[in-house]
Amino acid sequence: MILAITAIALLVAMAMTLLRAILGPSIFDRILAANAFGTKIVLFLGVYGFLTERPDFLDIALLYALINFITTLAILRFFESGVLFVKSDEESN
Amino acid sequence: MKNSLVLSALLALFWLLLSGHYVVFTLILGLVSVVLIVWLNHKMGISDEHTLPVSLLKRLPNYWRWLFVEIIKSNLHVVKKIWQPTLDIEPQFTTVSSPFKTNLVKVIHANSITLTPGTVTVAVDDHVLLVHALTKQTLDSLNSTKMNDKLTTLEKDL
Amino acid sequence: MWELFILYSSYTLLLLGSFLSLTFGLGLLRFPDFYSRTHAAGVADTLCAALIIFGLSLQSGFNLVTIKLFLILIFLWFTSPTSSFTLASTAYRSGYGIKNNSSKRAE
Amino acid sequence: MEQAIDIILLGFLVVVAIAVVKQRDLFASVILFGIYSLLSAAIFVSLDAVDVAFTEAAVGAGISSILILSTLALTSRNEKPSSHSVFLPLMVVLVTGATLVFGTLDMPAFADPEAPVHKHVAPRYIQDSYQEVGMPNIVTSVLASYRGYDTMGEVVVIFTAGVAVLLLLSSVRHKEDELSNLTDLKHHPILLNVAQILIPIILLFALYVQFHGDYGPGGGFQAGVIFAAGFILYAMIIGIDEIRKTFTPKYLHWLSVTGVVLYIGVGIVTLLLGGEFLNYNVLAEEKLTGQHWGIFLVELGVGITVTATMLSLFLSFSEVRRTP
Repeated sequence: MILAITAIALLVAMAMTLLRAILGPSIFDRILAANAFGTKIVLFLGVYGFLTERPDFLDIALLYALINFITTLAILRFFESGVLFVKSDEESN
Repeated sequence: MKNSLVLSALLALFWLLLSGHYVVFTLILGLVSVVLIVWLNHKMGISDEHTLPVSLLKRLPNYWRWLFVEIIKSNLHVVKKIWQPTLDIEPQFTTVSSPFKTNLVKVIHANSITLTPGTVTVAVDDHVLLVHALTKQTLDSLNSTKMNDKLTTLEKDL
Repeated sequence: MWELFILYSSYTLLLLGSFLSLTFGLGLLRFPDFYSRTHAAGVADTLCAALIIFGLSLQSGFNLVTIKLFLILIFLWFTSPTSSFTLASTAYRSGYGIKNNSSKRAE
Repeated sequence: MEQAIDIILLGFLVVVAIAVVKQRDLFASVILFGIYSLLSAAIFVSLDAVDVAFTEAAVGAGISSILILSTLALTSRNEKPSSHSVFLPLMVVLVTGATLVFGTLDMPAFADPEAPVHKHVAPRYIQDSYQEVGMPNIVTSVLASYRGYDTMGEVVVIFTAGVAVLLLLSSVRHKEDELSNLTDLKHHPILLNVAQILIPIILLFALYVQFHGDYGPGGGFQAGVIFAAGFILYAMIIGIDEIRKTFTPKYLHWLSVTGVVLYIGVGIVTLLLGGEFLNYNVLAEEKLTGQHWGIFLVELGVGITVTATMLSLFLSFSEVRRTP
């Protein structure tokens, strides 16, 4: 029961994060939201594993915890090289 | 050499904790894997003795205990700010001195600041960190010398 | 008696964690600018994750599952400040959201 | 409860999909697409397809966004507004969709135990695979043993796709001095230090996934992607030139051929030993030992090919400069 409540709370938080990712307004807000969504999924997978009494799903959560930040680094790298940010649009102020 | 030994020990421990299947074949595979990674690590120069010195490993648990309490405190502060009916925050940039000699301690400093909600490290310079703070109070906690003291103990004879 | 205590502690931790995850969502929507929102994300990455993972590990007893849960938490606490920093510094270098001072970079 | 979670997650998926389509800024689309992949992994978990979820997690978190970003760096950031009318494409989509929905009317209900798919080979896999193959994880038995042909095809597809992309990119490659060395991030002390600690852990985790496919979710495909992600992290932070010292393009191509050859080689050995192609029973005296070795070697081949292909894709993308 409590596990179910936790799962639902995480789902609601995911929905809010999703809203932020869609609303933006800047690209950084979207990346922040996507990153936070990753954390939420990690926790959700853990809770879901316990909810269905199969905690062996933890490997997937562990994988996300380990490599979810690689994409953020890739974004920084492309930023440094100036390829993706040359065309600044609505968020340039 | 010493670095490789420490790394092998840590990786072997990691493998044993992950695996959960202690039969000869998997254990041999684990041994082969650890050797392969340590060899790659040596060949490609991924980590060296400055990455995670043993003397630091011994002191870290103490620091983490302190940091955990700080994280709880600052979390309560930010949570209060989020639920307040009127939004009462003064977001601003500020600088914090980071007078540490080793890169690693500087990294721990920057990441500790980010880990305590209410403050996020934005840029790292030689001896200065640029930090974004959410409120006046988090700003004050940044300027208190507590964290610097703790980190100085951490850095001693590194 | 002891088991009951463990169970209720686990429930308390999980409920607190759920509350914090909602708080994070609210903060993410409510805060006015990008840099403030990173602080809300900090709540989710640190204490919320810790509470939920502690709560789960109390339920599993002490075995490999618990250890994996703790590994998840350690890795999260390693990677999440790193990605927050990366993101904030990228935004800062691009001059995003720094209106009032002259340090704005035109890139 | 579980059904409710499925429906909520699927709802999220639809919302993200619409947002991706609506978004004109391709960079933002990539970010949203990352969320899409996180969600699909969660849905696969809730549908009990743990191995698929693992693949989705590895590919989504480690590789796909990076490869899409690399592609984006070669083109432009904003989508060109479409110049022709949307009427015809819309009609085509509507008609196709309607046909598909009409087709589903004849399908058995979701999770119906009487559905033909559950009556065909599935009972045999579930009931007999442990006696016949000896793996606790049925998915691995099916993937590497019962349907070894299919998996071999998949490995060859990955190999071929890698070769095709490399050929395409080589035609736009510029002169040596024009190569853009996308900046490495070595001068960020935080990133450097965290990466130095994490890279060995990620690589070891990949090997753990490679060698524990018998027991739980995992296997060559996932392990290969995670291994490559570890090296991509290395390339991004410590430097492309440094990684080239260990993994020259020639060496990588050689590696990805090795994986395919190892897979097919196992098949040829079983032929020579008097069995059918990829019938591992003949590899050892004991039937199950043979199966165990066969699956081990085949998965290893998959892992090697996937790692080498992913890594050489990333490296060759990084070499190409954006055409002005």
